[in-house]
Amino acid sequence: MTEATSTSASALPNPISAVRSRLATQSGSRRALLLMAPLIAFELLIFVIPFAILLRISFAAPSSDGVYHEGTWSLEAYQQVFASDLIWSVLGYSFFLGVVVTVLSVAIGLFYAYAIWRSSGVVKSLLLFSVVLPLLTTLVIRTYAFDPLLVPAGLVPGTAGVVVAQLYIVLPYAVLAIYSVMATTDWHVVEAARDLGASRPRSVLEVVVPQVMPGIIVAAVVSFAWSVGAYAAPELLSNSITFAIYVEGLMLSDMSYPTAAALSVVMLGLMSGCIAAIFGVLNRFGGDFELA
Amino acid sequence: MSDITLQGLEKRYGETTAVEDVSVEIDDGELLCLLGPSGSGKSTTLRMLAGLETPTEGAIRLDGEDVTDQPAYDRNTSTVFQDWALFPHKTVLENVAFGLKMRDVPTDERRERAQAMLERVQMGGYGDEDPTTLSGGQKQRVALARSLAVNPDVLLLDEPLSNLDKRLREDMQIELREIHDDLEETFVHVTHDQDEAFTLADRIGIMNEGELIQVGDPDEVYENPKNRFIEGFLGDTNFVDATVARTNGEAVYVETELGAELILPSDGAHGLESGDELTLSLRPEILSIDRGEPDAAATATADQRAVTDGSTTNAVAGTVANVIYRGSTVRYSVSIDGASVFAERTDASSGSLSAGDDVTLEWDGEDVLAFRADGSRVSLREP
Amino acid sequence: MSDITLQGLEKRYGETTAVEDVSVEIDDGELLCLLGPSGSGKSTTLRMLAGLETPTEGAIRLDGEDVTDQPAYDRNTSTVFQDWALFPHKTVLENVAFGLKMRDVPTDERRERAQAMLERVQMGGYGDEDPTTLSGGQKQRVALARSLAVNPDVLLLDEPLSNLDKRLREDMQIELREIHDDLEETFVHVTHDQDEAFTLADRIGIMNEGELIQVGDPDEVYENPKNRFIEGFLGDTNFVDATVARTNGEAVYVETELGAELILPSDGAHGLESGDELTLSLRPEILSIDRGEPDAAATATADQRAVTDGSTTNAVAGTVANVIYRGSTVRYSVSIDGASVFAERTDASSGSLSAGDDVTLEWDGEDVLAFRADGSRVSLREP
Amino acid sequence: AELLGGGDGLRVMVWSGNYADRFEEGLVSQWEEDHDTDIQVERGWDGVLEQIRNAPEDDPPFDVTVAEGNFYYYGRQDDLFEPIDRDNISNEDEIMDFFTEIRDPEYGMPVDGAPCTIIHREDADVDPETWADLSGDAVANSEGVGIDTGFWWYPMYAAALGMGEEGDAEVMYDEDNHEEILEAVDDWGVDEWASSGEDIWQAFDNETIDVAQWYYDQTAYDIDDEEGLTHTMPEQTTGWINNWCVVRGTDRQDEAEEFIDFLLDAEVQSTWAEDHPMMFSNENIDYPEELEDDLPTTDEEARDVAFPDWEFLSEHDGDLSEAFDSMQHSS
Amino acid sequence: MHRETVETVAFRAGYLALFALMVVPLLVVIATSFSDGARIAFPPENLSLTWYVEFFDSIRWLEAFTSSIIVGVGTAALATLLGVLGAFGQEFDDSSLGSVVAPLVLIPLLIPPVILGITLLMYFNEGGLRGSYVSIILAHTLWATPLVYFVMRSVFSRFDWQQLDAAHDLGAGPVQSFVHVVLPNVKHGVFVGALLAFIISLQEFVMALFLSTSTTQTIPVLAWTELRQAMDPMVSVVSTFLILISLGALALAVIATNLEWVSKQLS
Ligand SMILES: Nc1ncnc2c1ncn2[C@@H]1O[C@H](COP(=O)(O)OP(=O)(O)OP(=O)(O)O)[C@@H](O)[C@H]1O
Ligand SMILES: Nc1ncnc2c1ncn2[C@@H]1O[C@H](COP(=O)(O)OP(=O)(O)OP(=O)(O)O)[C@@H](O)[C@H]1O
Ligand SMILES: [Mg+2]
Ligand SMILES: [Mg+2]
Repeated sequence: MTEATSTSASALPNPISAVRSRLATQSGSRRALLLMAPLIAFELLIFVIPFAILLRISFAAPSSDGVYHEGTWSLEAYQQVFASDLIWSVLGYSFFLGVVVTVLSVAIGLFYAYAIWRSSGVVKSLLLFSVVLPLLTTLVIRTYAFDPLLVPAGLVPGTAGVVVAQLYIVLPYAVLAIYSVMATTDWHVVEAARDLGASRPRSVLEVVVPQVMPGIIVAAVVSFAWSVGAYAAPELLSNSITFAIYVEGLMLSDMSYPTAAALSVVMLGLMSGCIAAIFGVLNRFGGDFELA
Repeated sequence: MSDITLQGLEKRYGETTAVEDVSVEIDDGELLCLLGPSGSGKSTTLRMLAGLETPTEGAIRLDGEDVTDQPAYDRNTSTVFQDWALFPHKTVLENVAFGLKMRDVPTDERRERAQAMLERVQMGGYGDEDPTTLSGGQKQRVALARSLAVNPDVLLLDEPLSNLDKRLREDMQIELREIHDDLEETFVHVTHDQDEAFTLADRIGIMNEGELIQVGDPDEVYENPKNRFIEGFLGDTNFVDATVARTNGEAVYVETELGAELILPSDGAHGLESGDELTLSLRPEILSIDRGEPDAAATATADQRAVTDGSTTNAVAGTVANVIYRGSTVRYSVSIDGASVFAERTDASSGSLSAGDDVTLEWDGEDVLAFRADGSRVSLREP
Repeated sequence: MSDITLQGLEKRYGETTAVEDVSVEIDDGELLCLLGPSGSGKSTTLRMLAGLETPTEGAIRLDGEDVTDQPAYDRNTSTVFQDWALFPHKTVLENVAFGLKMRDVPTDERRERAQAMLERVQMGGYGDEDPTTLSGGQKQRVALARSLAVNPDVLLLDEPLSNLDKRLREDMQIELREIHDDLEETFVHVTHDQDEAFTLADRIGIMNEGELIQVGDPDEVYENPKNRFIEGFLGDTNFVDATVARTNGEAVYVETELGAELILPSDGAHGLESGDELTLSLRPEILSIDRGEPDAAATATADQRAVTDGSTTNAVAGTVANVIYRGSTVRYSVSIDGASVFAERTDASSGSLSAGDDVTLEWDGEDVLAFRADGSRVSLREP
Repeated sequence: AELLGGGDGLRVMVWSGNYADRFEEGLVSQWEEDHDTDIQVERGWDGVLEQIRNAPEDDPPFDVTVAEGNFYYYGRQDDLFEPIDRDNISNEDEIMDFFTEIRDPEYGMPVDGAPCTIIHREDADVDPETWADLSGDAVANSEGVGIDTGFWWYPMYAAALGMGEEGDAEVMYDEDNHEEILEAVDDWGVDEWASSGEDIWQAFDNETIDVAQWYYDQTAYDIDDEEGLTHTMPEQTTGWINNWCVVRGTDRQDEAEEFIDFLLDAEVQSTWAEDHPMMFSNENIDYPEELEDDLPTTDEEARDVAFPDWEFLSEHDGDLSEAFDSMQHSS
Repeated sequence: MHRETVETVAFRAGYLALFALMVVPLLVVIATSFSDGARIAFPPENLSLTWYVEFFDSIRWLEAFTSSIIVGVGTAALATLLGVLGAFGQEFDDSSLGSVVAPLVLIPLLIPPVILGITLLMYFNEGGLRGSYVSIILAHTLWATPLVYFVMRSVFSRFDWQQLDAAHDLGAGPVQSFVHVVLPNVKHGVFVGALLAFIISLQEFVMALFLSTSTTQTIPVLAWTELRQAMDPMVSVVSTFLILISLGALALAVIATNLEWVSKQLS
């Protein structure tokens, strides 16, 4: 009904004006759906369906020759996963790494983000720059850069080296996640706390930390997820086997797809549990936090 | 409660001087308003008082004790911020109890005291609310309660009412004043709203460009402004440019854009010479407006009048350009020889003038204030 | 320019009804102000006029044509938004030319027309500026020019002045009025500031809780408010609870918390019965305040007075509780038998009353408005 | 530029890294001197079979592929290679018998490989001569041992050789011995579980190890770059040998076979060896002088190298691999 | 007073140390690129440009460079398109769709890349996409989209929606107002989002390791396989180039935005 009265609309090529009038007459959520459709389609095609397939393969019977027996149903892969002491020890180590790196990266990230927040001018730019710059170099190479650094520092490659290297990988993300929330918080609130008698560290703890809890949660979850799944740093800097290294071996050397899939499924389950726990615990110390 | 002395207080940020040489003594239990336009250094002064900024120069004494270098958290002042700065992640009660928590008051006691303070500001039922969900006026009350809960020596308020709408702001002004009278604390209240300052203050300190220009009672600063800036800032007025024609012991005669020569009664020349540029302030409320041409007597040259009857009345003829009905008052904009002057009548006394009517404006020369070109006041009579 | 008819306009968001059954006719070239407190549905009404919201019910006609379902971009109305919504990435000139660009006006012509419109609002020299660097008043002018550039049938203004400071706001009110008179366009202007509405409007429409309660000339709504809400909203007043004692053909006699029985002249009972609850509105400007006890004559019971001299004057004795110096006026808060009433005097007429002084308040019963318990006005005289 | 030219050259998959570099220098240059066509070298590692498997059956990603024992076995299981037309392989007669005995060349011709060697620090006072020496006191007292974990079966065979009475790897083929062999590896005191040559050099650099099991082709010419390191080739050793295969579905079978035949040529191999110190299959090979002592030049000498037999190993692959992972992970 | 000083000193020392920790490894990488030895050594014994010369002779590195750019640009384009549209759509959403979309978009970022790599490898194998750039781009988009999406969400939340009203009001239809008003206003956000997507793609190597073939391998994949063979300074050279390119892009972005600003100031 709008077309007739609109001179500019009729001048548009047909498909555009069709979309135009569609958009104009849609209710908010129809319009939203139209705009979000590509994104949703992408996530379905490239994320949801592949994971359904992964799940399906984890229930296929392993085969010693090919990758798996198509069309079979079996719990053998899960039995293998649950029966293997090695796998549990590998998972244990991965989670240990994840927890250590997460704790360090959140603590350091919080401190560094606060330093950036409080500084100004050139110092602020330099500090921010120092966070962004490592993101711009290749992770693999950054990790290697630690070898010549760690050894003279007396840190022979090993778990400590892996922790440092992995920290270097996730820290920039943690800092940015926390800083982006911190940057929107109101400095006056900190002043108010000091005005009411909170010392400087106390005011940060009482007022800044709870407010940036959404950022801390993101930092923690990202650090944790990526460290638990660490591949490059442990592979390069230690003898220890992590989940990622092990599953890669299952896939590419042993070619046992069902076991790899089952292990991945188990891993995802464990990780979801941990991430839920992170949300739960950290949310107690902060305000409301929504994913969206 | 405490008395406060500021001595030669100065704050520079790089090139800009935010506050310059501010000295004032504030008495125990007094409510001082710092009034000034945006950027005049009010907040900076208050923040130095709170310990949130360190003065570049000068000293601050609370009850005689030099606290210039004490950080905010060691100083027993308490600030209510413009945007209230409530802790968004704490409940209302936790907000109010925060200062006590920092003073290591045991949990039970601090809950009790915070609750009592909430009751005091009529927010007793809101203790468990999330402060972000409150309305402006409620936030304001919580912020006040939070600051008062620590029993500060001095309460500092940085435009806490400026984010409220007019009606609420006026109510809160009265309420604040009542709380002050009740507590007998020393309050320093910053505002850029002259009505607010008049409503609240025991004394008003007027700031401009970092300087504290005048401190005094509300009527003193209104009736005896120290310079042209204050006269313009404290209320609506008509500024009229004038040139001194001549002076004698009894009056200063000036030429203005309003046509007729005007008379400013005085008890001496006060350093004025013929040819000096002045600015006169004619407040709308001193102007009486009446239909019709002025009397011949009134339009006679000021000189003649002064000689004939010693009158200090001035009168000019004009035309009503615009009538604005404002509820309780009516404002007339009057054209006089191309210049425009406005006068106000309360509704009650209003005849029914309308645009185009010829009118006479009359006023007593005694009520006119005069300022020199540099803005300073000419005192036409010895104090 | 166009005339507008709103017919039973209604807008619901889920549970809340933002606008309820609004009907009004706006004449060609008229300047209508929609006045109301926050949340009363002013913006929603305006946005439906602009086509930015679709009414849940009712119809909008522009020049007789039903445009209820036309989207904003097909409707030749133009809006000035509260925070102006200038496009920050375009220059001032590009902002003003935007509407013309959307109408496919050729580049040269639209630059010319935009420039002309900028000159019209005295911003001719700012065409190449970045709008974000302008002051509030300048932004306001640019937003106005942008809306006017498309030659709208109706200009809609949603509190465009509320973000300006007081001084500037008043100047812009005058300017807006001048532009309106000059263009002879239809303007619908939304505000919550009664002074602004009075200054600007041909007619004022007062909204509350989604309803359009009264539409009328400024003095009409001020002097003949349709209900208690409007009386309270349009200016400061003292509301006094009253109970009808008795009525006769010439007056209504009421008991109030102010002690003495008061008299409300009337030409009939108008449905009032003894025992009915009323609220009286005593505007401060109708109250005269004088030192000393009232005359015996005045404090005689209203009945006696009415009988003796037909006087409709009321007088009560009280004590000054508080004096607030407000520059050109002084406001006295007077305690009467525990109740509090305020009266205002302009400075010129002020004696020097101070807190504690005994005073008499006097007023003419004719000036008092009365409202029923449900808020509706009691008309004490046949219209 | 020929690599980018794409399209018309024979596509040959080789081991990525160092191997490929030397392949290009030592072999491809020879081919190009003799032939008009280019060789398009593809580099791959553990995904080689994957790539063939995932390609359409008639459109393989390359025409010829290198396949070490493990890949050769699994590739044949999945029918990823074309049988070779032996008539096209003129050099087949010159291949040492041992290499065709251990693996049926029906799908791939044995060409090049390398025995495992022992790298050690010159001044570390270890001087191992045989694999059995890795279990000795000298090594036990040293900083530590480095072994390959990517291809764990080589250290395992080495350990088996060290245990075997006759100095051969027969003990490997009795499942009951596996635990003992694994214990032997564990007893070496492995400190570096390397997945690449670089790991080994790093471990020596960092002084975490004094001795390492590694491959001759990556050691012989490179050891000179490493200060203070040397290597010893045990008399009895294990090692790897590549069989070169024609990839399933290629339409250039003849050309591929010609190329494989080229690889088998004695002269070609002799020249290749100058760039890459590998063990070759042609009995008429002429090694550069410094290699001659270490590498087998006769069928008899070749039999001293115990090449893992995947027909057997594939059945124990899972268990042994897990055992190695456990050992590594708990170290 | 004293306590404040101590606090201040400790605070400064803390963040300066961290600053060093962040920057030093990069300086080490750059320094080692100038050595002439066959293996990475720090400090480098002799300074030379040998490996830079080598780099420009190396077809494989140049190819990897091209691959990385193709994959990075493809990822940035796709993720930006999906993320911007999705976040924009979310603003109109008054149903509960948004509460599903946000987590759905976010979750892939929290899944270890190995699992994603495995899953997609199996998936693409079925679909025959394996070995093309498309497979890597799709995988990287899975990680890049959440970043773009959340950046745009926060940008849109700060966007003054009244501008959209103003545009409609002045006669701009939905498409016109998006192009003329929304997009120019959020272009910095779009740019940041695209840059993040590009960086994520440039960085990511585990999924790429699984999904690439010798013709599509990206810089990190090549670096990974190469480094495991021989740790020669070539990787340092590549890193140095990456750092320089990134710095250049950053400087260009700064100059570009500033030029706009400067030209506005001048006119
Ligand atoms: N941290 C700072 N750095 C630099 N200049 C500052 C800083 N704080 C204030 N200023 C400057 O000092 C001057 C006074 O600022 P101040 O905030 O005290 O004014 P104000 O009177 O409170 O104004 P307003 O009514 O707008 O709050 C201003 O020119 C301001 O720009
Ligand atoms: N998009 C919306 N969704 C839900 N409720 C709305 C929406 N817009 C307005 N409302 C509600 O409708 C009522 C009227 O709002 P409206 O903005 O019209 O008031 P207003 O008179 O303009 O107030 P103000 O002076 O604060 O601008 C309010 O209660 C508001 O909460
Ligand atoms: Mg301030
Ligand atoms: Mg509104």
